[in-house]
Amino acid sequence: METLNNYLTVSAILFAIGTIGVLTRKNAIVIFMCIELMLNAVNLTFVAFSRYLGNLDGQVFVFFVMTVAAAEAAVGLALMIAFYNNRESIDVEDVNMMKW
Amino acid sequence: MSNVLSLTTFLPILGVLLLLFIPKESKGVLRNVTLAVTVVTFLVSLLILFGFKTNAEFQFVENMPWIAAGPFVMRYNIGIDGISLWLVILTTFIMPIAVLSTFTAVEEKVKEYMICLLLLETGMLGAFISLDLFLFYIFWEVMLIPMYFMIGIWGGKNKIYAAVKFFIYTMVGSLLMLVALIFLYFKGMQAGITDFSLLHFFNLKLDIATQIWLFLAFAFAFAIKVPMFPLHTWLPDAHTEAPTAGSVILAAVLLKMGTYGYVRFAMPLIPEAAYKFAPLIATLAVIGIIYAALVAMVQEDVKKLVAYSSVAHLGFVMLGVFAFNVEGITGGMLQMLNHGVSTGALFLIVGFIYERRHTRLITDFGGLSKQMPIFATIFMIVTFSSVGLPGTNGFVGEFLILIGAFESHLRWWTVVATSGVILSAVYMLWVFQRVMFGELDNPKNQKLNDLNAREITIMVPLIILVFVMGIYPKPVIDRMDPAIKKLVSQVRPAALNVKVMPAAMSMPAAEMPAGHSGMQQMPTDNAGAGAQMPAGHPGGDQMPAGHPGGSPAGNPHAAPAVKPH
Amino acid sequence: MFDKVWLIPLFPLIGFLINGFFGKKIKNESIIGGIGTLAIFLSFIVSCGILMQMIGLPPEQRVFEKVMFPWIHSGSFKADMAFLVDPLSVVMIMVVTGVGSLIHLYSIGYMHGEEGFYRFFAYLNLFCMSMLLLVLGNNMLVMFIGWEGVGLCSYLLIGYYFHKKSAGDAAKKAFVMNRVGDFGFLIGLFTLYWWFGSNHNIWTINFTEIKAASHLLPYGGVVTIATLCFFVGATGKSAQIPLFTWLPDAMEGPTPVSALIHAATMVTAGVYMIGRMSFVFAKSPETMMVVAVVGAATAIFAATIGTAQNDIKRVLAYSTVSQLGFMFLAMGVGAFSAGIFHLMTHAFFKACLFLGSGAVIHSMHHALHKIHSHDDAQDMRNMGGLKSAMPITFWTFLVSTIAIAGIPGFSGFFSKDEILWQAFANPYHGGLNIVLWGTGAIAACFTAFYMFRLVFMTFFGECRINEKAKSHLHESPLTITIPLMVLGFLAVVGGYLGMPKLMGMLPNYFEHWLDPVFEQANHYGAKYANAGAHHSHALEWALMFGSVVIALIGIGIAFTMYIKNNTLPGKFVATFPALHRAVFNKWYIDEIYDYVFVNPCKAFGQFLWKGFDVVVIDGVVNGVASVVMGFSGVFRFMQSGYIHNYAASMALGVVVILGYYLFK
Amino acid sequence: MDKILIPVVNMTPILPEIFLSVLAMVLLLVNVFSPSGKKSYLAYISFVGILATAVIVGAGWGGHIESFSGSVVLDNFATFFKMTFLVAAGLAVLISDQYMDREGCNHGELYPLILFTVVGMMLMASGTDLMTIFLGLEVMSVSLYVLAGFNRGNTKSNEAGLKYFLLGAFSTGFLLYGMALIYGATGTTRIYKIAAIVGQMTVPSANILLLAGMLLLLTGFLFKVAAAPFHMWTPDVYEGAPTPMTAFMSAGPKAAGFAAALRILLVALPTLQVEWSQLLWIIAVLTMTIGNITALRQDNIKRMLAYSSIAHAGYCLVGFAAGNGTGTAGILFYMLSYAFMNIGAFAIVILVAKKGETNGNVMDFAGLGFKRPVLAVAMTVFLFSLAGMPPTAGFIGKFYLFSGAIQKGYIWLAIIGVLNSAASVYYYLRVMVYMYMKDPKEEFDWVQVTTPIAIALLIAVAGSLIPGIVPSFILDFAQQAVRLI
Repeated sequence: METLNNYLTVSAILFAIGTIGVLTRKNAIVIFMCIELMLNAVNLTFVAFSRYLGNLDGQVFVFFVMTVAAAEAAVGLALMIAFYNNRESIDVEDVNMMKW
Repeated sequence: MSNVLSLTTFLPILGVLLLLFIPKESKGVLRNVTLAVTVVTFLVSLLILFGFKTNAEFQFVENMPWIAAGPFVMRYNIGIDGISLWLVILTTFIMPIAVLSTFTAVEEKVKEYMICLLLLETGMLGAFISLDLFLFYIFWEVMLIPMYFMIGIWGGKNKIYAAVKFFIYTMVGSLLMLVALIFLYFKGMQAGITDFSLLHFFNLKLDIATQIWLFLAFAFAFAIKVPMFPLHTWLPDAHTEAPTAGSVILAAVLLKMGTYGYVRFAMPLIPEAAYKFAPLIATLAVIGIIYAALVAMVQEDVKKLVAYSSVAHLGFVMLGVFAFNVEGITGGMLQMLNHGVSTGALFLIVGFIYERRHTRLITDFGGLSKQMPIFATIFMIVTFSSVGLPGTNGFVGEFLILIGAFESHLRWWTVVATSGVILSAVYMLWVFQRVMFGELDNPKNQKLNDLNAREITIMVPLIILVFVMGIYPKPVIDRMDPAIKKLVSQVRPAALNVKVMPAAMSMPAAEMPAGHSGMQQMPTDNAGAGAQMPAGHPGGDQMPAGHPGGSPAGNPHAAPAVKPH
Repeated sequence: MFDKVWLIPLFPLIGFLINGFFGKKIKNESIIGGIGTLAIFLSFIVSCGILMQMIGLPPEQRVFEKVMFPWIHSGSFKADMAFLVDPLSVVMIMVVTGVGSLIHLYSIGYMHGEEGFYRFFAYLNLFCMSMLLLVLGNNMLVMFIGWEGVGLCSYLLIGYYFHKKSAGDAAKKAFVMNRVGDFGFLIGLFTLYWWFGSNHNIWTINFTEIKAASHLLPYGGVVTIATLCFFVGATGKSAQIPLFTWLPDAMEGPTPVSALIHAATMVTAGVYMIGRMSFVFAKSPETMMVVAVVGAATAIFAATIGTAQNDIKRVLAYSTVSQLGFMFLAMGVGAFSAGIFHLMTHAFFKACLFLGSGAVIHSMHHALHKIHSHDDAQDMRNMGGLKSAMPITFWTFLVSTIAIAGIPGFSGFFSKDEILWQAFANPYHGGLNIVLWGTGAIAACFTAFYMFRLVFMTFFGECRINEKAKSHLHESPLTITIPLMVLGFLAVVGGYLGMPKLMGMLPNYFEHWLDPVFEQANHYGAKYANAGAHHSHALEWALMFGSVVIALIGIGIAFTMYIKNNTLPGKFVATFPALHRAVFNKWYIDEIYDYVFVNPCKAFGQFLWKGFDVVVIDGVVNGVASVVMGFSGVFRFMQSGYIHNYAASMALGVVVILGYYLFK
Repeated sequence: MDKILIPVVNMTPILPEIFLSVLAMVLLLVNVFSPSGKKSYLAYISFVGILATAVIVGAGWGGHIESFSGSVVLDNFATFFKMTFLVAAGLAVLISDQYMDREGCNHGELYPLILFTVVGMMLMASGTDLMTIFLGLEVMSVSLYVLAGFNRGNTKSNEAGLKYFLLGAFSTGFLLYGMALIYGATGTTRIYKIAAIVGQMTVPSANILLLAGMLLLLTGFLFKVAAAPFHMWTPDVYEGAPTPMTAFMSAGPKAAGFAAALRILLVALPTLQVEWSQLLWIIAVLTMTIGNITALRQDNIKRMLAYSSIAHAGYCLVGFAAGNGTGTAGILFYMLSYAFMNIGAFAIVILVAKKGETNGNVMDFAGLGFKRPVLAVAMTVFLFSLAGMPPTAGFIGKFYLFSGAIQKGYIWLAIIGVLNSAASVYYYLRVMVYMYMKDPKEEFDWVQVTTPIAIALLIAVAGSLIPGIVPSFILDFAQQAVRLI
């Protein structure tokens, strides 16, 4: 139980760091990387639980998460490029044409 | 014959389909077809009138499955009794008149206008004939849509404000009613009621706390529609902006939905709470009578004046209805019809001069009697009908309301309300004087034409009704009487349960007429009769059964016990 | 014959319908006038038939009810369209149809050439119908139809010259004031109905049934409330304090209207109503006192105003108010038959006076018109010396004036004297009686004064318009003079029907005739403390003599001031300017009413509309909308467009939710 | 060594997904190898494909087949939602062609992407394993990110795509974390197993892991359905995305979010109902109120409809909070009718707008009522249905949603709900005010109704009206669907 808690704590901290990163960073790519950090924090949780519970479901899940993250990265970068093409910036402060 | 009620209700929809195939340029055809449709609808509705049997049962009942899903069972359950019969007839009667009044008033978008009128008719008729609470609600809401468009599209200067106000005001009330309806349904479900049929809910006994909440919701919705003080402010706006036909229908029929709602739903479904709230409702009604009269008195716009007079008239209706006795409710029902006839006529009259002069400011007129004698005569008759002169329809209703309310527990309210009779004379005669009497000094008024044949044709049926219902209202009263007696027998035992019992007990025995020896147990008997009454039980008979030795007429008044002191 | 009673209101109704619908097309004045007059005359004939039949019956069989059709039946409430024929209603229908026929006839001549001639006759017929319904109704509601119906006709006829603003105002004022009275009537009706129904299970508004059950009524209490309410109704219709101000204004109507409606018939409806319900009124000493006091007060009050008016019709109007006061005094002291008797004699002489004044005005108008003068044809200051130009008018007018002044031998004397005697000797009011008598006597003095003032100013002395006009003054046509003569005749002889017992020459036919109607009430009256107090014949003679002397004094003053020394009025005015101004301006009652009721009402209406309706109620409604819209603005700007803010909102949401559930 | 057990795999439950995926891939290839130019035929093929899928889905009605060792299930609940997705997709496909042509971005990838989105949504609806649901969600989301930013040359579209992507991925983090915690608390990701394990817990709400997991999971779905305070992406994304995609997004993914959330909460975590009910109560009130009130002041009609769509999520949450048969059936019914009415409304917006998404303000509708009466009547029907006026589907839907709350005893929730819908009437009426009660500024001569969009409008009107008048058959389906959870 000790060990599990440690893992969970680490992953929670990672998740929090990711979250705070999303909230504070301005570069869209960095924000996306923070999101990846969050996902990886979750992955750590899954693996820890999987190990602790002794079943492999969690680890399988992790594979899927990684795959999906890759797909998201592809799409996300494409969107950022398109945005950059038009606005020559990927600063999220510039993503504010639509409001109110 | 068996589904003549459906036929009446949906004929206008068929008319709409017909109109869709007529090109919008041929205005004459559009108008005449619409007129024909409404006239045919009226004629068909006469079949209902002639086929109506004078008893308390619902007749022409059609009951078909409609929605059955989850906890809810809604049925296409329609039928009429003496209470709704006349409102149906009033609706079908007013419609051709309203249509005819638009022949020259509406020149633009005729097709759409006619479609709105016909849709409105179906909505109104549907609401009056529904015996299924859900179906009623559907029609109740559906009515709003064409009316909204009529005000908004063909209205006056401030039409959008008025239309939106009308719509949202009404919507707020009716949505709360919807919550109440659903709540009621679930209460009914616990008691073994399996569908939305009104008749089943009559037997539902609810505890008083529940009733109070339900009543508040219902009363709010209906009070907005009536409209009762202080929820009336949408009405003057809506009336002022609406085109003539819209005002006529709004006044003649739509407002009746509110009062009808009280009579048909709020009171019999939740009688104890209704009785408990009667003083409040009566207070608002009486304030409405006086208040609206005072405000009407100082209006500058004729139409607005008539609109406020509507508020006052419907205050009378509410007072009568909440008297909880046969006279009061009969008076209320009659006054609904009367108000439909006379206020409808007033709006038509305002429409006539508006069409000629494009103004409704009282100060723009004066001395029209000289130029328009026929108009003057008709206006005068309608004015006096609205004032409630004996011999015209307005009197019968008003009188029964007042006498009914006076002998109920609303005595002091009645005294105040009766003074409204004075005020109504003040504002109606004053406006009549300012418009019709005096010098014909405005040059624009000097060339006005008197009413033409079409306009006279519009007014004649109304004028005839003014007198017929004033001089010989018996056929109308007779047909609604059993239904009202049944209603009273439904609500009165409840009223007794609330607080009137002690008064009955304290009555000195010596003063009781011999025929009332069985009076002490009468309230309970009565309650039993009310509770066990199956749907469609021949209503005329149950009262005597409740208290043998009652008054000869077998009416609920027979017991002094129910007259609170 | 009794069961033909429905014909009586029917004929005028037919006349109304014919003239109303087709009058405009007929155009021919004699046909229109003929139809109108014939209609009411036929009613008169039927009435005569009924009278004859009734005379032939023993007194206890002189009640007959005829139900035409059920009118309003609902719950326990029942009102039929039904007629009651009894001695009282027969007196009334005789007066209404009789005087009515004469006035119709008169109108043919008087209204000649008026625009809307047909309209006038239609209204007049309609009025007669309503009035007949009023007096024939067997229940309060039919009476009420007539009650309001006559109000309507009064409205229509006062507003006959609708292009004149003053006419419109007067018409409206009359109707509204009547409505105030109707309010009282209705409440009275409700109270009585409810009391009988809830206490005795007698749900009725039928006069006969109420009479039969009237012994159940208590003395005072609820009866006082009900009767006071009814009396409010009566003050409205019969122009008593405080609702009398409409009647002088009602003189805006054509003169025949004033004669028929505002003198002979309609305004007496209140008196009739009290008579009809005497058995209820008699049970409330308080109400009787109020009726008597109001009657006496009105009698003297209106009489004072009458002394200072210059408009010939207005003088007569105030005189009518004053005479109605006498009738109410009679009712209030329990002298029901005397009151009804005065009603009848008053109908004769006052109709005659009005018609006579109409003839004068007609003639004056004609003359002034000829010389293109815009002087007021109704102002007595323009008249004078008409005696020679209009002899028939003068003589009939003089006879009627003597009658109203209460000179023995003329009808007014008998009826007024009876009232004054009863005021003195009635069992109801104890010590108040002497005051009532005194007030009545002084009012009689005033009456004699202003009536003779009128006669002197109009018919005697020099003509005060120029000579040219004088040559155009002439006697009226026969249609006008015949009614004058008939009424003048009746003004003399009508009184002999009710000669006081005291004089012993003729039996008091009138009182005996009405005995069956009022015996119930008199029976109740006899229960009062002062009943049976014995007054000597000598006292009665003395009082009678006194009242004659008082009348003569009034005439004497008038003679001194307006014939002998006609500078006196001017001096009087100069000496008491404030008093004269007050009296001339009718004690400022209209102004007070405007100030106390009308203007506050309008102002309050304005306030409710502009202040309450628009600002408060709609303010709340629109305020809710504005608040919601305001929130809309706020919520909108939370939507900043920045991803950071959006993400923060999500994160915050998560934190709050987790925080709440995990640490609660 | 144990034998490796290869589970018996029944492909039937995912037959529609397979069919659509194959179709999408084929279309991609066709697109690549076909000459550039007009790609309308792809729209037609997709539409036919969607119809065919509908037949396949429909054929599965009434069955109950679990497959992939309980990872996916074919039941009425899934079928009903799949039908809803197909309706949304079908309508979206029909209204896309004309718009994309006008905006000059009629790239062939659009239709395969829509189909992939549908596949993702279907997996969400039929998934009974957190993993399947996650995968479905991601397939859907990733495709949607692209669709939102589909108009590459348009800055607003770019922005919409980017915002949606970043925030969507962010919310996925929470969702996943929630799944991880639930997995940790129960040791499984199969929701039936979770149900069994949680059912044995004496006080499940005392299990912090489970509770936190559920809440985090829920926030993920609340993001997808655009519930406050996770709704803020909605107006911007809806405004910026190509209009047909906005229409699609407002109907399909929202329904999918509800499908997955309903299945997880009702099947796996019914014992925690007290907690999630309470939470959803508050969220529903917030969502309705914020959505409606903010919409009052919007001039851009897409943005207005976006706020309205937030409000509608709130109404559905009312039924969700009730969590009883009536309320949940209400959600099913409502999402289906919402697909009709909302996409219909967007179709009109497409028609009235001009190139470059101009002319998209409420004021630009002035006079439409009499210049183009048929379109205006259709719009009126949609708006009244959105406003919940009888006799439209929107009314029946709301009726059931609020009934659910009342049945559950949440009367105040229902009252707040109806007051909200009364307020919402204002902004729907506002459009009608401009359409009918203001004088036209323009002739609307650019408005051309092509066949696909006409068909879409016809279907949408029918779908908004008929269930309002005779709702029984659809309600029956919805009832059966929720009964078999």
